[in-house]
Amino acid sequence: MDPSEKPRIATTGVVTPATPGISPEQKSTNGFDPTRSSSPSLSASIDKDELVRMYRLMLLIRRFEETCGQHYSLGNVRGFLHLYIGQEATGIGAITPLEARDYIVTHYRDHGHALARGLDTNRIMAEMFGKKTGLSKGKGGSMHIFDAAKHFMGGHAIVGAQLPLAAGIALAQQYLETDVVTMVFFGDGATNQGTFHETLNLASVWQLPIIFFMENNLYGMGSAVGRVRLQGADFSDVMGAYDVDTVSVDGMDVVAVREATQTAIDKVRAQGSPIFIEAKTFRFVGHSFADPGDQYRQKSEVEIWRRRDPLVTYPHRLLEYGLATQADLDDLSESVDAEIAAAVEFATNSPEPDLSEAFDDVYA
Amino acid sequence: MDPSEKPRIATTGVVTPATPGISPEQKSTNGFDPTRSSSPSLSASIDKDELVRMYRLMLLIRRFEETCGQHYSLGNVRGFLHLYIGQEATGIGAITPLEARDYIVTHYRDHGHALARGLDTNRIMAEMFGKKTGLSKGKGGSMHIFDAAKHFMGGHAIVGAQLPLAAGIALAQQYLETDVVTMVFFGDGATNQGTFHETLNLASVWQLPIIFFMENNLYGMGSAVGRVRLQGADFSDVMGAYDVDTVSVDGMDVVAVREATQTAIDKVRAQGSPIFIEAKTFRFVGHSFADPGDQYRQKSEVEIWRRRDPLVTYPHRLLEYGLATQADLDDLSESVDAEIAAAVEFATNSPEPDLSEAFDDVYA
Amino acid sequence: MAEITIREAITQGLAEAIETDESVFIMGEDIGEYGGAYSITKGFLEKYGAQRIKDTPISEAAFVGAGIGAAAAGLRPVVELMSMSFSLVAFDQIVNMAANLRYMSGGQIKVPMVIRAPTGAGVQLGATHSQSFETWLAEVPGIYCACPSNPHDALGLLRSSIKSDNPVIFAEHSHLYGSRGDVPDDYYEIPLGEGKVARSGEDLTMVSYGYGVHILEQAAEQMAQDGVDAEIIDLRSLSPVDYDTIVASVQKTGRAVMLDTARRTGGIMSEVVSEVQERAMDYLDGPVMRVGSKDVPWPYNRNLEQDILAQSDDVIKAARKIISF
Amino acid sequence: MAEITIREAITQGLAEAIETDESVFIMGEDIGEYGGAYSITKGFLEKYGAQRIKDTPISEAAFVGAGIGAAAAGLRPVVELMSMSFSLVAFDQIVNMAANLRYMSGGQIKVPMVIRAPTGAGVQLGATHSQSFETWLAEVPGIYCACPSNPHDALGLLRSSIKSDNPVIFAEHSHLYGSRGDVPDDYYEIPLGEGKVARSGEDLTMVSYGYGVHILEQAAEQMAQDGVDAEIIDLRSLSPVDYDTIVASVQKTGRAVMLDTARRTGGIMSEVVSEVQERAMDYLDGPVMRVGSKDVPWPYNRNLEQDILAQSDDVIKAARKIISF
Ligand SMILES: Cc1ncc(C[n+]2csc(CCOP(=O)(O)OP(=O)(O)O)c2C)c(N)n1
Ligand SMILES: Cc1ncc(C[n+]2csc(CCOP(=O)(O)OP(=O)(O)O)c2C)c(N)n1
Ligand SMILES: [Mg+2]
Ligand SMILES: [Mg+2]
Repeated sequence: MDPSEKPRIATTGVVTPATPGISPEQKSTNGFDPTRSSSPSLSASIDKDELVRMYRLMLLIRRFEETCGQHYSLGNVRGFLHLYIGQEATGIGAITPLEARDYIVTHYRDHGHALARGLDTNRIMAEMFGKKTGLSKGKGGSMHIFDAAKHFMGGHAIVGAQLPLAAGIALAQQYLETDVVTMVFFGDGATNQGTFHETLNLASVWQLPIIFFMENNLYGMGSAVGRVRLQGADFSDVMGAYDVDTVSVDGMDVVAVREATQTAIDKVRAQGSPIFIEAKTFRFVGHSFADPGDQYRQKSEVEIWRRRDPLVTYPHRLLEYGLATQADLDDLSESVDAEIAAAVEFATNSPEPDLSEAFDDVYA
Repeated sequence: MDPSEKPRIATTGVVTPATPGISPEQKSTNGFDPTRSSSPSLSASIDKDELVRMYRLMLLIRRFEETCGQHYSLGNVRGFLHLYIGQEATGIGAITPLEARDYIVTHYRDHGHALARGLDTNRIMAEMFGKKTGLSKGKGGSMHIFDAAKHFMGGHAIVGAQLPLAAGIALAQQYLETDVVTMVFFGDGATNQGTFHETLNLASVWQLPIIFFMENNLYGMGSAVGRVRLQGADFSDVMGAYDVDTVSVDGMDVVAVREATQTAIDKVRAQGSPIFIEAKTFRFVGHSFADPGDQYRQKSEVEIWRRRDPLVTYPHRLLEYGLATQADLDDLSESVDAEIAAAVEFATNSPEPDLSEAFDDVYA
Repeated sequence: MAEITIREAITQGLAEAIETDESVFIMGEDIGEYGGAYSITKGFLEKYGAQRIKDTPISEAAFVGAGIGAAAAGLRPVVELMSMSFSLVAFDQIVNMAANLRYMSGGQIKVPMVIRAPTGAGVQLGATHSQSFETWLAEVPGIYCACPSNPHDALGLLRSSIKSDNPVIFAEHSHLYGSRGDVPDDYYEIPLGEGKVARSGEDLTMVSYGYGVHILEQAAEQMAQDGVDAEIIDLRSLSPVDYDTIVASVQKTGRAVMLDTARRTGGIMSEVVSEVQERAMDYLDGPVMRVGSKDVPWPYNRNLEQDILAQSDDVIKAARKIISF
Repeated sequence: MAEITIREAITQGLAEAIETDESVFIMGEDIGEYGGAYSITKGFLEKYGAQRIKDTPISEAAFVGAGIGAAAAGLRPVVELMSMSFSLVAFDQIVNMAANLRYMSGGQIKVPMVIRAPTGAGVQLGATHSQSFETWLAEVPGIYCACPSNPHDALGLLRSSIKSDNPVIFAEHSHLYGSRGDVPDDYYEIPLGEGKVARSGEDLTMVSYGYGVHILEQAAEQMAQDGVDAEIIDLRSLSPVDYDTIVASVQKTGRAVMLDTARRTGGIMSEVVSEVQERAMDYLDGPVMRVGSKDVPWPYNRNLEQDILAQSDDVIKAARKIISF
């Protein structure tokens, strides 16, 4: 990349949280200026290819999720299906800066994280279809994606339950004196579970090398965050109780997320102490595929956030800064479609598990 | 009380928490100046008789606890026995300003609270002895003192489990539109349970009329608070996450506790929103009667706190300010001894429950 | 008499309680604005207001505990859990607090609270979301447990549950929400602990509850074609268990199959089998057979899950072991 | 061969594991500076240091969960709970996470973790502190459960538990810590799931575990005076249950009494009775009798508690029902 072509460097991913007394529209954007919608940051610290690759991954997630939705309607995907649509910039920004040796633990809204981590698209899709070739042999399903070899430790369906698990993985790293970072994802709603508090305290008092990554999408199922916490979407004071460093970042801006996370990862790796990252984001669709998502929130609110859709704003920016041409993006879109189509074919053609497999994997 | 005799008025019960970089001795006093040891505050807002009555109650607790210890050694009291010795000023200061209609919920270290609330000394002692005449008919024991008629809702032995119960009682008051205040006691160690966090959030988002009363005695069993939380004994930031008003008070100074609590009660009663009170105190004895209490803390630390023993400093002050004569105190001491002796006699002479009673009170 | 679904019966029972008893209120995750994960309380918030219909944070331990406290202070909370599986995070509050409070206080405290939750496997939710912890909770002294199999019982049991002065676990099998049946217009209750002979027969006693009763009905029909006349007992409550009705039936038939839709091991039928073989041994022509779902975690894959689920074929197979047909 | 207490056997097993396997560490409330509520780990912190001996905050859900995570990441944590009663606040982590992780991940994850805890009633701790939740946990697929009755088994089972690649609940009856017995000097293990005939006899099979075995021994001695020759089976593990050993014994004696020191309802013996009467019905001369503590919460008063506790007299009474002596 020619230095003269360098995009303007985003100074920081840290944004100030919403303050009281803001307008309803501002509130529904969680403190962001909706006019910033077309301008996610870019950065010189990330090379061009990587900036483009990040877009491809975001698109891969978006198309994967849309495809899962279609196959849910067709009855190929069953159970609960929680789509990640709208939050792609957060997952990609958070996960791409991790090293292969780092660990990821997440919740049920996990396909995006799995794809971001580079888990095999075919095998994720096969798991969605409940097939023998799925990552969890068809036993886990959408909410329980695992790839232990890639240090992707699930996919957990009980709100908040993944947090202690992640702390334990981080504890093992401290014990083994590795420099491995553990990143655990959870939602705004999960902060209401006791495990959130207990785990943060553990991580704080034991100084565990862990990143608590909260995807604040303003709703826990149908509950606006303001209805379940007095301070609503403002999480800035939460960490005071634990003395854990806190970073707040625009979750619709993939580069901002990536830079803030990279800084956090470097710090955790070097110092071994925990960091809390809050990404302000939004899911464009319902909580799960069963939820139209329009009962408890206004169309206008969704609209405002959709204006900041990273799948629109980010490629716009890539073009604007000459990091990709429309032809590049078209190619990339085609390759993503091909990858998804292949995954669907793989999943469709994969065998069902043998009935006997139901009795495997209970004990080691 | 002649106004000219008025003691100096304590301006406030609020103290600043320990700051980092203090000396070990200061640290072991949780930020208090040990030279203040002989000077608990007095106050014009509490009349003389009440100031003396508070002393009597403190002495009643101290002697009750000592007596329980003796009868534990004799095998008359069994199970776990958690003595309140050292914390009397906190319990008396907290509970005496409550109205009869207010509710109290507490943990296993509950005899002091029960006596402060005016539960029948005989029946508390009978419960300690497991007798039929005990408040819980001998079924609850030391850790489960209840007197529903006096709105004393236990005595709970699982750390932190009493907090949601108390929130529910407060919720009922809000629902019934009473002005009743619910006060729930817990220790520093209980802050590490998830229920602490979940309940505070509930109380905060629902604006429940509840006082969270933490008796910070610096240890949860054998664990110094500094070993289980990064911020150690400094709880000043804990409430930031919930936007709950916080008051910190010298738990060895009965009048300071009482005034701070009275202010809090008035506020909760008027506004219906929660308040968190932290009293900095110390147990002079082991965690339970089985624990000598000398394995995990220095003799010197206990000594420093013993210099602030409210059972020494407070009567001294009463004398100094002419609120009582030595003869008054002697009388009072005798009357307390008589009350305890009568309680022991009552408990001793009370019948054991009939075996059939084991099957009562399972269902309503 | 109207034909309604179990979902409607529960909705009706809740609405009725709210309308007739000021001390009744409902609390749970997304029961208000969202209308309930299974739409049981749809429209309630608008109709009854936020005092009676309380949305909660995702804090099961705290709001179940708050329900206990509110009950101890004189109200009658009906607490909804989104899934019986989530009761685990509130287990200490239910098992140690709700169940023990009365006893520990020597009878001073009452806990008139209902905890409602959808339960059961069969919709591919996987290991953590398909469990039936009502079978454990029913074993705890101090707790009652109701598991209706049809709209009539759902309404009658819900009325008794809300009126009970004790904590009641009200387990609603998620397969049954759409299940239809007649419900009388006149007020009635079904007492907790009263089972029912759902089909009378001479050759074999079959016992279950909730969705299991429907499986037994299938099995009974099929067996009837083979000339076996099975009696079906619908427990309706898992606590107390109506042993008198079961034992009377077994004395008549001499043979028994007990069905849990939950896992065989740890299901309530382990209790029932143990007790019944002890009480009725002299009348038994063979062992009391216990059928349940297979003893592995719940898989996501549909074939595996269906294979693990207790089915009418398993019941028939068990029946064949103690009776030739 | 040395005579030691169960407490000493457990201490020895833990020390040995720490000394021989770098991946073993111990975690729990007050196990370090305080030396453990039951002094099992006294002196460990000084000897093995804070990395291996980790004091935790009073956060059972978090530190049990952290144990699961550490195990999933390759370590072998031994987590101590101060009381089995406190497992309730960590139930979701144990039942949903530790037990299900392997299955949900299609076999990718191993959870080699031991959760140790004192259990049982009898020392007047009241309703919340006297419970025996190992009987529930043993019913969960994916979990193993050991309950030693003597120092020899305690050491042998602890070794297998720590070496197991699965989560193991290790339940230590608090009455037994001081119980003495011989332990061989040479290394040995006792496999999980292997019961033992603790006393052989011809007339009656009696089954229990942990402290219950001592009660059975009393009962057997007394019955011997009446000419009844009872066989005693010590299950040693509640999961897996060694049904082969039980059934073989019942085939010989034709009569069985099963004893839980926990509450009768909800105890593991409900499972065992159900299963054994089904497998061995043809050999049985009467019902399989189930003895357990009475089905009420645990009271504080000593007389009441003793009356509720299952005792050898209850065992003898049950035996009399199926055999005249
Ligand atoms: C303990 C528990 N309670 C309730 C649920 C049901 N549930 C699943 S996801 C969810 C909302 C979680 O919201 P949040 O943490 O904000 O994550 P998001 O879904 O927004 O990504 C709820 C209530 C559950 N799975 N576990
Ligand atoms: C859930 C749970 N874990 C552990 C215990 C054992 N335990 C009883 S009291 C206690 C210490 C509590 O300390 P703190 O809250 O500071 O209260 P204090 O005893 O100092 O008054 C512990 C660990 C328990 N009763 N419940
Ligand atoms: Mg959310
Ligand atoms: Mg303390």
